[in-house]
Amino acid sequence: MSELKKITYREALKAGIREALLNDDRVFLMGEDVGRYGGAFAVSKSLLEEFGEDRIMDVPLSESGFVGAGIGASLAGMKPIVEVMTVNFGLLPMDQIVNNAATLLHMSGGQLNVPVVIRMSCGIGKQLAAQHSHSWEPLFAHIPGLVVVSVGTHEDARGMLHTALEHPDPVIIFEYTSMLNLEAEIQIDAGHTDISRAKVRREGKDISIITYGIGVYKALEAAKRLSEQGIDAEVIDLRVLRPLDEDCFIKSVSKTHRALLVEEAWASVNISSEVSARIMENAFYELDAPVKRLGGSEVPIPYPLHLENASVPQVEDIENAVIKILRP
Amino acid sequence: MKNKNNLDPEKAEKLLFQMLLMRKFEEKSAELYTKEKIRGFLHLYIGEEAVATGIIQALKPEDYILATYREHAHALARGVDAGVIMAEMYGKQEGCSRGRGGSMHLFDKEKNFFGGNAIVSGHLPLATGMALASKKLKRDNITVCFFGEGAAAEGEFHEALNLASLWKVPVLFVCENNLYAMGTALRYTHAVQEIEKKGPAYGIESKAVDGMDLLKLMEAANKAVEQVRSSGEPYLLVCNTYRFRAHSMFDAELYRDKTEVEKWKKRDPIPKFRKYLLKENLISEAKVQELEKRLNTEIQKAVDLAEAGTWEAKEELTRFVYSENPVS
Amino acid sequence: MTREHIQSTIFELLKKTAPETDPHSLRPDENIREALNIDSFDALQFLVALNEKLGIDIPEEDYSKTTTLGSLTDYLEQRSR
Amino acid sequence: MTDFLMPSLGADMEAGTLVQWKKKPGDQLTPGDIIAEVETQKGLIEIEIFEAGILESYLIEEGDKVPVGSPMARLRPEGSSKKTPETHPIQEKSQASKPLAAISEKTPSESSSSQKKTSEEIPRIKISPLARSIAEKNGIDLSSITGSGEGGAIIKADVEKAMVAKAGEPAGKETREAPSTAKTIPQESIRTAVAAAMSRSNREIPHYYLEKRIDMLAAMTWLQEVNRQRKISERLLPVVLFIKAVAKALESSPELNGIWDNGLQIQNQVNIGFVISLRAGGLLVPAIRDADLKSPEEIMAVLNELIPRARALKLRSSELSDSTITITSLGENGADKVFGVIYPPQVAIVGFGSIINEAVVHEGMLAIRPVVHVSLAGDHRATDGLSGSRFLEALNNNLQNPNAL
Repeated sequence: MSELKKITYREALKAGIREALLNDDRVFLMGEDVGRYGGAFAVSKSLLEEFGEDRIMDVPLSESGFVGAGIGASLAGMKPIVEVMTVNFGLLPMDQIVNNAATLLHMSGGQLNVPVVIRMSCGIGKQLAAQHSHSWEPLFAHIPGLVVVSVGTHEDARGMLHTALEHPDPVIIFEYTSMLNLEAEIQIDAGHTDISRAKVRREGKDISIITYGIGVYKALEAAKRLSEQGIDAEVIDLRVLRPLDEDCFIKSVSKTHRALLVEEAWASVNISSEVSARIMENAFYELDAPVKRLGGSEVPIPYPLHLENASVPQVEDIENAVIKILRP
Repeated sequence: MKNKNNLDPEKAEKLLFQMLLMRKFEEKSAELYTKEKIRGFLHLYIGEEAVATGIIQALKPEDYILATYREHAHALARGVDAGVIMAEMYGKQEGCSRGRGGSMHLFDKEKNFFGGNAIVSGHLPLATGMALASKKLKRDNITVCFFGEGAAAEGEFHEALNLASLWKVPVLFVCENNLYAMGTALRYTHAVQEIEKKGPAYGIESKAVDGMDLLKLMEAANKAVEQVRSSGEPYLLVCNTYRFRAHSMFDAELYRDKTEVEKWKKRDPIPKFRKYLLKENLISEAKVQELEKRLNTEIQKAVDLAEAGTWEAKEELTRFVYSENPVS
Repeated sequence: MTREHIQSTIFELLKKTAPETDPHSLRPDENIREALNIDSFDALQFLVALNEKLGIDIPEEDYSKTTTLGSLTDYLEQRSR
Repeated sequence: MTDFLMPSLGADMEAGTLVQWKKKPGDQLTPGDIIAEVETQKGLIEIEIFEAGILESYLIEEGDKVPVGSPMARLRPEGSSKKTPETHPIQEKSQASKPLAAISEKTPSESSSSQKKTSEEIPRIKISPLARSIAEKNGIDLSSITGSGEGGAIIKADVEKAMVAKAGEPAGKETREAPSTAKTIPQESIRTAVAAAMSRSNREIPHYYLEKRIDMLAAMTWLQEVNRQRKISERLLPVVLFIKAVAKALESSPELNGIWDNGLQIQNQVNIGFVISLRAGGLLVPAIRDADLKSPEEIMAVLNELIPRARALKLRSSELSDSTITITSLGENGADKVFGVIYPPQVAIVGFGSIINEAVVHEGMLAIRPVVHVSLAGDHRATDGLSGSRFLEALNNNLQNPNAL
């Protein structure tokens, strides 16, 4: 049994970046306010002092420009970590991400791979209102050529970046603003994250709760409460949203015969829609109840706290949905 | 034995042949398009040949080139084989992008030819990023990025120039100003129509040059390339030119006057250069005729190669969405 | 309306009613329904079709005059005048 | 000689209208010459020629709109005097694609019609896919299970409970077959089906037979009177009166209108199966539904529609399985009497012989009158001779009062 360490999600992310910078000279971090300000959410605080401005580059507010430059730098041999402060500004460089990063390899007949890593913080923050509360993982996961991963745990916050940088193709990493201050214990020697696999976070036999991102801890909490009522839920962290690790959740559903899909993104055409379709295609005859989804309410996220909370699935919602499926 | 324009008979012949090849190759392409051998969009460079020729002759093989969707001539000037380009335009797997790109997406990594970029201005940030990588990796190659004056109205143009200057990276921006963004004249798209005035706003040295005169272009290009290479800083060269043909094959040219086209045709860079060489005794009539003959053989060889080319198997469709040897 | 026309119409409709038989082999005095094995329903349908083709209505009391090829032809020929 | 074709100037260009010829027959053509102006959806475009030669003749006129690839003019290439025209790429293409188009035209109609047939009237049971597959593997009858899942759906746990219950039951109980959904009836299978049904009937059903001679004068007179006033296409056949009279007689003998399934189950609807013999052999027994509620005219209309369809073997499966009693009628020229074999699971069949003239005693006098010999075959497990006798008496009464039918 290895040693456990209590750490915040923010510290875990920072540890991951620091390790990457130490590991490979070609790695550099570029983004708005990543240097002198210390990162919009203080994730990269003090890294400028440690690594210098060649490795920690503050960039102007020009998302198309610096994301495109990151793609160009990766084409020419560097290993950039490009930070888009939040996914809310992620539409500005969308052309660069879709038409260049995701497309060049196929369009050039396999000649040009794009090993860029783009980090974006994502999801509902704390009363940031409609323009700063987006959950756009599905938008990016729609695009072939991208690898899209979601950091749902502290372990992955620290272990995912390394594997992402080793990947020869563009990787988009979604981190969650609202989890930054959350503390958890992780194993000190926990290794790097396999970003081609989903992860069973809790084993169970009665139902599979399939989720990612903020949903992971919520689902684990719900599973804990359900176990007190005699319901044994399995919790799956999808972790990689494209390409989906289908085997993992199909195996789980084949065992539990029931599935509840949970995420914060708007319910129509989200990741759960895809997961649900794959369950129908591959595990239909294993189902003992209809697949159910809990997604974000389809509204621009409002400012007041009670309405903000009401717009995404909460632990109680997950708990109630499971009970309804198992005890109709 | 070089003359005052630094031309010797060998180089003179090479350049003349290159421009004749560009012209003839595209005329053949137009014909093949009407016969449905080439499909999709086909944008011809006819009239602008001096620009690609003049700029690319100044480069070293290790320099990076990024061009637009009107890039057949650039690929030819870079030494990509005419047959391989023609095969690409046919969609055959013998093409430089396995036939997956077509006319607008010619790529040849070995020749450091990075497309064939068809989102107007989308490749400017890439160029800045590639130059950034050269700087970080302490390579002495430079990046040359061709684009039209239409691109200069895009935000990415301004972002890329600002970043390039801010970061002091070795990139030569070459604006091929042919006066029309598709069918909209410069005067309707730019408040300041001298594109070269936009460089200094970002602290970038800029110059305009007659894009119909190969000698003037070579002089300007040699100077600009030399400056970028020695200073490691960006440079903007605006080449004022004109396309004799329509924007693409399917264009009724409602937006410009025939007399205007005829006026520009009088400045055709190819006869002008030929006349000059003959006058300077850098080439003989007999040699010119021999070149014309070689030209026809070359074009025929290109068409034969494309005709004899093969289609990529349908089973290969999904190859190269992701790299084939991902690091585990 | 000629006798030939009437007969060819009869043959045509009989062939339709009893496709596997050869109405031309009928003798003039042979009972049509017995020879071609036509039941009462088909017999009625046959008369309905004759009515439609030739425009001749056959009252039920005249059914007995239509039992053989000869009597049926005679009857229709007479009625068509 | 080569053809100059309407050029393709863009993937979205399908056709062009020739506005003006810019060259005349006999003109020398050099590459780059404008041969014509063509109007497209993007405007007027000058059409360039790519080969040298002489314009031989026009193939289309100014104002003509032709698809891309259509010949516009004939050219004589430079240097050559005669040349076979090149094969037209567009023509090749359209020929090559033809078989494909033919296939795709055919498939949808076929599949939609077969879908329609199979989806007909299958009762839906709400059940999870997992529960269904477990039930199928273990031979569990779903109709006996009450679901405890969402909306009463049967789930795995319910099937497992049923499996435990089944394990406790004595073995050998046969589950009832699902109703057949056969639609087009293959000719050869009809004989087999008749053979099977009749053998089963003979094996399982203890038949009893009754016979009654019925005076048909009143009925025939009434029929003649009615038919005299009608166009030939609206006339009634005697069998219509038989059907209606049987249907009406069942009011007082409902026990003959039923099915035997571990006991007699009297049916509320009177659906009379009517035996239709096929010319090629075999017979079909489609049902005339609610015959007791239909007038003779309506019954005749049903027959007019049903018989041709039966002969064409185009009956719906429900029409073949709905009957509650059967009538077989030989018409005028057949045997005098017919004794039927009951069509299981029904419990009775009524046979009408030919209508013949017989000497009968009428009002104390010997008279020649049309009569019909009617037989009743009954299932002795379900009814006995007394019911049958009462039924034949009622049938007689009905046929004596045709007006009331």
